[in-house]
Amino acid sequence: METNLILQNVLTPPVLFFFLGIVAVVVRSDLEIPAPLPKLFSLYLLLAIGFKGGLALEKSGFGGQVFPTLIAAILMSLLIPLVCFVILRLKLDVFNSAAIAAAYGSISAVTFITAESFLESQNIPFDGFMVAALALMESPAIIVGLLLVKLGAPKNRPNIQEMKWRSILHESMLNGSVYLLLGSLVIGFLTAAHNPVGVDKMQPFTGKLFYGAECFFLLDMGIVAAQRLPSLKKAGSFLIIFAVLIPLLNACLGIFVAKALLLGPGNSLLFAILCASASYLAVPAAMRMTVPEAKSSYYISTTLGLTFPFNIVIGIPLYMGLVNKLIPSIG
Amino acid sequence: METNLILQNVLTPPVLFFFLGIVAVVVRSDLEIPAPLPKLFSLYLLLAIGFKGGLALEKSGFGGQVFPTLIAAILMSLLIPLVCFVILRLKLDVFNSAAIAAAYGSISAVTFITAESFLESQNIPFDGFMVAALALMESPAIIVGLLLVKLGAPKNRPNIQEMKWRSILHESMLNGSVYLLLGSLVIGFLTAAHNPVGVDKMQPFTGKLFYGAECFFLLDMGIVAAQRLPSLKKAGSFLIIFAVLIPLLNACLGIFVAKALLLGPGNSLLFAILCASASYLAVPAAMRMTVPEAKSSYYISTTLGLTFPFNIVIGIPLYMGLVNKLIPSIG
Amino acid sequence: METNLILQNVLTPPVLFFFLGIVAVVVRSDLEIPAPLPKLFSLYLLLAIGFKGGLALEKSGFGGQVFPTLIAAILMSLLIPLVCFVILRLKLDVFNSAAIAAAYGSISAVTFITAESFLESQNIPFDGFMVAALALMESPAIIVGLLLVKLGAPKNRPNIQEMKWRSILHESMLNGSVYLLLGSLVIGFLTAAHNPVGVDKMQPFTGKLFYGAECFFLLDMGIVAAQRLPSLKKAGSFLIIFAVLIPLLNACLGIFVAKALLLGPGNSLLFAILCASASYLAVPAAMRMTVPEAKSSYYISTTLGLTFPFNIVIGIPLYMGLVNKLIPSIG
Amino acid sequence: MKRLDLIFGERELDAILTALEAAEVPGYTVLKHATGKGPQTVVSEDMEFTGLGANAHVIVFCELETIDKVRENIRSILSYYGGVAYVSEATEL
Amino acid sequence: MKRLDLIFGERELDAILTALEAAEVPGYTVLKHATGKGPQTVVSEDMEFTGLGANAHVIVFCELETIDKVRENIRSILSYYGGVAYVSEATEL
Amino acid sequence: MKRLDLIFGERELDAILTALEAAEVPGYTVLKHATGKGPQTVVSEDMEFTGLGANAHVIVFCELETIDKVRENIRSILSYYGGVAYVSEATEL
Ligand SMILES: Nc1ncnc2c1ncn2[C@@H]1O[C@H](COP(=O)(O)O)[C@@H](O)[C@H]1O
Ligand SMILES: Nc1ncnc2c1ncn2[C@@H]1O[C@H](COP(=O)(O)O)[C@@H](O)[C@H]1O
Ligand SMILES: Nc1ncnc2c1ncn2[C@@H]1O[C@H](COP(=O)(O)O)[C@@H](O)[C@H]1O
Ligand code: NA
Ligand code: NA
Ligand code: NA
Repeated sequence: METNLILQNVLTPPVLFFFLGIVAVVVRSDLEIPAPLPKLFSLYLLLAIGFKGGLALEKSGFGGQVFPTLIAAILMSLLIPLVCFVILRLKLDVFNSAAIAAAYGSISAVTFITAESFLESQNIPFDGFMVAALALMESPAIIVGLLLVKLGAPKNRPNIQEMKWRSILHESMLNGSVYLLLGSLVIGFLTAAHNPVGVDKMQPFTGKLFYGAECFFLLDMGIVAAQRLPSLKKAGSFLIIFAVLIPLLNACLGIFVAKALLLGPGNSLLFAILCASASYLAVPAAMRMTVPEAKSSYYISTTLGLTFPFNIVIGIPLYMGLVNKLIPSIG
Repeated sequence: METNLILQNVLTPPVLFFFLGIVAVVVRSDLEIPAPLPKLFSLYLLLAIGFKGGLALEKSGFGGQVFPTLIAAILMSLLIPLVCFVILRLKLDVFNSAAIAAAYGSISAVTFITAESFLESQNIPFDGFMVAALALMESPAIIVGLLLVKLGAPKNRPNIQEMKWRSILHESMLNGSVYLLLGSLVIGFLTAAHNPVGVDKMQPFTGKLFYGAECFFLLDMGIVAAQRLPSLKKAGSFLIIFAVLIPLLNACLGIFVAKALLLGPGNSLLFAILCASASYLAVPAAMRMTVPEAKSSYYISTTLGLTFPFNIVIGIPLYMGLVNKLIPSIG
Repeated sequence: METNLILQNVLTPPVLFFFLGIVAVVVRSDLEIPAPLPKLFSLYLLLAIGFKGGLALEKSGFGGQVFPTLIAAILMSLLIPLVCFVILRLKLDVFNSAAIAAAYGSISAVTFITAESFLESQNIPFDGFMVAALALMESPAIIVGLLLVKLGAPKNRPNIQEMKWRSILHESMLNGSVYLLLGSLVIGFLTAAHNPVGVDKMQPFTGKLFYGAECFFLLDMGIVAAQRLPSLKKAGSFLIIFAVLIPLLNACLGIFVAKALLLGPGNSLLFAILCASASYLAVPAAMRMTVPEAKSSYYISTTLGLTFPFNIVIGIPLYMGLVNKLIPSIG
Repeated sequence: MKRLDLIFGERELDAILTALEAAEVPGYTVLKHATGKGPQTVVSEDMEFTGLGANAHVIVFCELETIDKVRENIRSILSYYGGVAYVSEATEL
Repeated sequence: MKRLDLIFGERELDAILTALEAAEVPGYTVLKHATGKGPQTVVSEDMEFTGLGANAHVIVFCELETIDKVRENIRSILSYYGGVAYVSEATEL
Repeated sequence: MKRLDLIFGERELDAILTALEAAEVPGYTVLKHATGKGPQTVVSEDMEFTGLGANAHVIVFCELETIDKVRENIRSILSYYGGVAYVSEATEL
């Protein structure tokens, strides 16, 4: 049955365009989406995700499962980097372990929306407030990662970048993509509450256009992910295995928690995906500034070159299969 | 009541995204919209404004209030720079005074569309032909500004850029953004007259998408405006006061004229906004070429850093309040 | 009657925006659409054309006229460069003749979609499978061109770029724009077959938005085409005449073949346009790499500076007139 | 051979290139979208969008004589509009 | 006059420019979106989108004394974050 | 130390970088989207969109020996496809 789900997932436009990007690199086509066009799409997607999430959150309110789910999400994004750090320390130094752990504790918005598209194509309902969980899970893992460095790093780190609380909070909360997502969420919420006309008028931009823009962006992500593969080889087999097994582990953790929260199948998949996915937007930017000792090729190649494609192609339907087994559909 | 209007204005998506951009700079988030993406949005907005204006103009024809309004618009864009010049000469030299005066005589298309969005969210009707007024008000102020330089400048200006009529007309009429707006207006007009199918097929692009693109662009405008603020301080308190009081004065002038023209409340607000807003697209480009003696930081910081945010956030509802007091609603 | 069609064609938004771009250059407006924005639109158009073509192909299947038409398309793209080569050799060397011949054997996707828009505005039906013909006609001409160089070039070509079959096939089939068009076609086909929800969700992006994006892109094409004109003069009168007469000749060939294939008027026009148009995206990239001896200004100026505008403005309605005379409407 | 580096506002690009071509330089390279700060102005990225334009960086490899021919013309443009020009040594590879 | 060429990650741009301004350079020019390879890192175009940022190339024409003032500060930033800095001769046009 | 400036069509970038890496340069920087004019061709901005590609400007700081190793290979590429290469003096900051 999972194979069937995998096939159904692979035959949706977003995943097909993702493949088209990967194949372009493999067959050495000169197809490229020049900078800053990918930035345009990532800004657009963050703005649209946030806005739509804000609308949904205003509708749902903070009652019912909403509040517990958000708390659980934050706890997961504190717990996961700790687990990852312990595993990574088996082979890597403090800096690299902390940076990679932070990436896996944080989330990937594109993986999340691909999971949403998958649920829609399967006619499985889910709630818009899960976007709030997404937004809340971006930062805590960065803070945990930086704390791990602060505690574990050798005493003689050059003091040029003495890590102050201020700069840690700044890098984790005010990173461009975190800020845009959160800001759009708040705007969506306020608009839904005070300006229903505005909601309708945003709909063609943030709603209708979304799916196509997602496909376009995944085409680029396919290219970028495939370009990362060579440097993955250099990273060594430990990280390669890590990048495939850890999302599985984290997804299972996520599904377990989702079950405890009594989430429906749709929300459970999204929760699992938040746990399983790793950040390649917000976290690298923060780590580059605060932990330059960590090799950027490590945390970029694992998250973007392996975990991201794995989740998009196999992970989503696989976790759905798991959810279907463990969580009874309400309908 | 104006406070109420201000609040209603602030809680619309365009203004909220504008704030999001300002706050990004204030809290030092690294959110940025890299070049040339802002250019994409400004080109799109000009094209869409022009096209929609052309459609509306074809429907309304040039009868009724249309022709007098357009004439009044041109006269205002000749008068306002003269008024501004006299005030500015109190403190500044001829070059800077003329350049700033030209900017305030000309208009800001983004302020205009934000006012339109405000009217829509208030369910106040307005006419599409006002876009023609917008288009016609861009150039005359530039010509006035350049004439003021020609007349007032010391005789020993280096002759490398001896200002010829040809180049004055060229810079004022064929500036990229003026040209695109006017051209799209003509195309909209011709399409409405000869190709109704084309009108429908353009609608998703120029119509539906507009509001969202406006929000995205205002996010960037917020960032840019806030980045201008520091250099405003250098410009001195005279220019800061000028940049807030002059739009008020010009708006009052505009409302006065609108009343004389018997325009309805919606059109009156738009007329006021055309008078009150200042150009940061067409005019700087023209001044840079023809009056390099003027400090670009002066005319950019006042128009973009202060007058623009003031109009967007406070000006629009404030002028609406004035209009409501002075001009009886027809409905 | 053709004059009437020409006028009707000229008064559609895409052609009007194309003119706006041309005029911008002529009057020396500083309107420009900075890189990489044109690339964004060309990527979008290729993706959307391919996707829509794939949907249509899945609906039509490969029966009826589809298969013969596709075979005929490929044959035409093998034949046309041979004809062109013979003519060009009268005045030019092997390298330049082969490169230009390849460009004219291949196709211009933007000319094709402008023809589609023209048919829609005339309410003349056509089939989506013609996009497959478009996709199949891009590569063969490149191969013919490179073969002509291989056979006709002097023996002492520097071996730095000894042309191997692999690289010829690579340049002709895996060129970015060919690859994206073909890939999107396949994705459209697969989506239509397996994921009808995906088809609907793509519609706002690939369908609704298309016409407006086409207009925006044609605005840029107008600018680029007009900028090419000066270097056309340098290319000499032989190439100027060639660039206008050859599309006419090829269109006639195409209509003749379309008649033999019993295509309806709409499909016949598209077939004619595929024959008449010349490539300025895929072919120059391939020629630059494999035949650097050919002057790029020759094959860019003729295709982009003359043949493209000619087809867009006059060619499409002219060929339609011919089609109307030669091919009886079914309806 | 000499290497000439010119940095100035993009809007003066046409004037500068015309001056270079008049002096018959063998070639030149243009890098746009440069930002920067000079004695007169600060050019930031948002200038591009306001229509003021960012800076252009033009590199010319040529003989000293060509530089002599171009000097006066370029200087007068740069002194009016702002911008800098520097010459250094270079040898062909 | 000297010409100073600095190449480093875009994220350090603010720190570098602050150091330059502290040394009162007469001006500088910034070219962003540079990619490259050094002893420590490979910077490709997709870095820009991941938020890591590409490289910046900063050019400064100034006197030797200014370079001396700026040297230590710049060196410590570059040795920590990576990047290169080279000085060459230049004469005003 | 030497500074090597290479300017050529973007489409040859891979070939040039391969040549540089074969000569084991310590690093290099690439600035794309350059336009320009040379003895053979004019490269304008619209070239990027036609697929011809604009120019790339590659800067390499390295020792003279490395330059000697790279010379022949680079020259043959540039003489076939067009482009220029110049060497000048540079000192590490
Ligand atoms: N000393 C300098 N070193 C490098 N670039 C400079 C220098 N002075 C000025 N520039 C560049 O030249 C541009 C114009 O400067 P200005 O002459 O102040 O208008 C600035 O924006 C900088 O990009
Ligand atoms: N020898 C070199 N020549 C030119 N650019 C270099 C050189 N070494 C490093 N770079 C540039 O400096 C950046 C930072 O290098 P790194 O010190 O390895 O982090 C690289 O990405 C290159 O763009
Ligand atoms: N003398 C020169 N100075 C600076 N750049 C040059 C020079 N000659 C050629 N170039 C650059 O090298 C590119 C290729 O030139 P070409 O050899 O004519 O194909 C041109 O587009 C210019 O960007
Ligand atoms: Na995670
Ligand atoms: Na005004
Ligand atoms: Na053809």
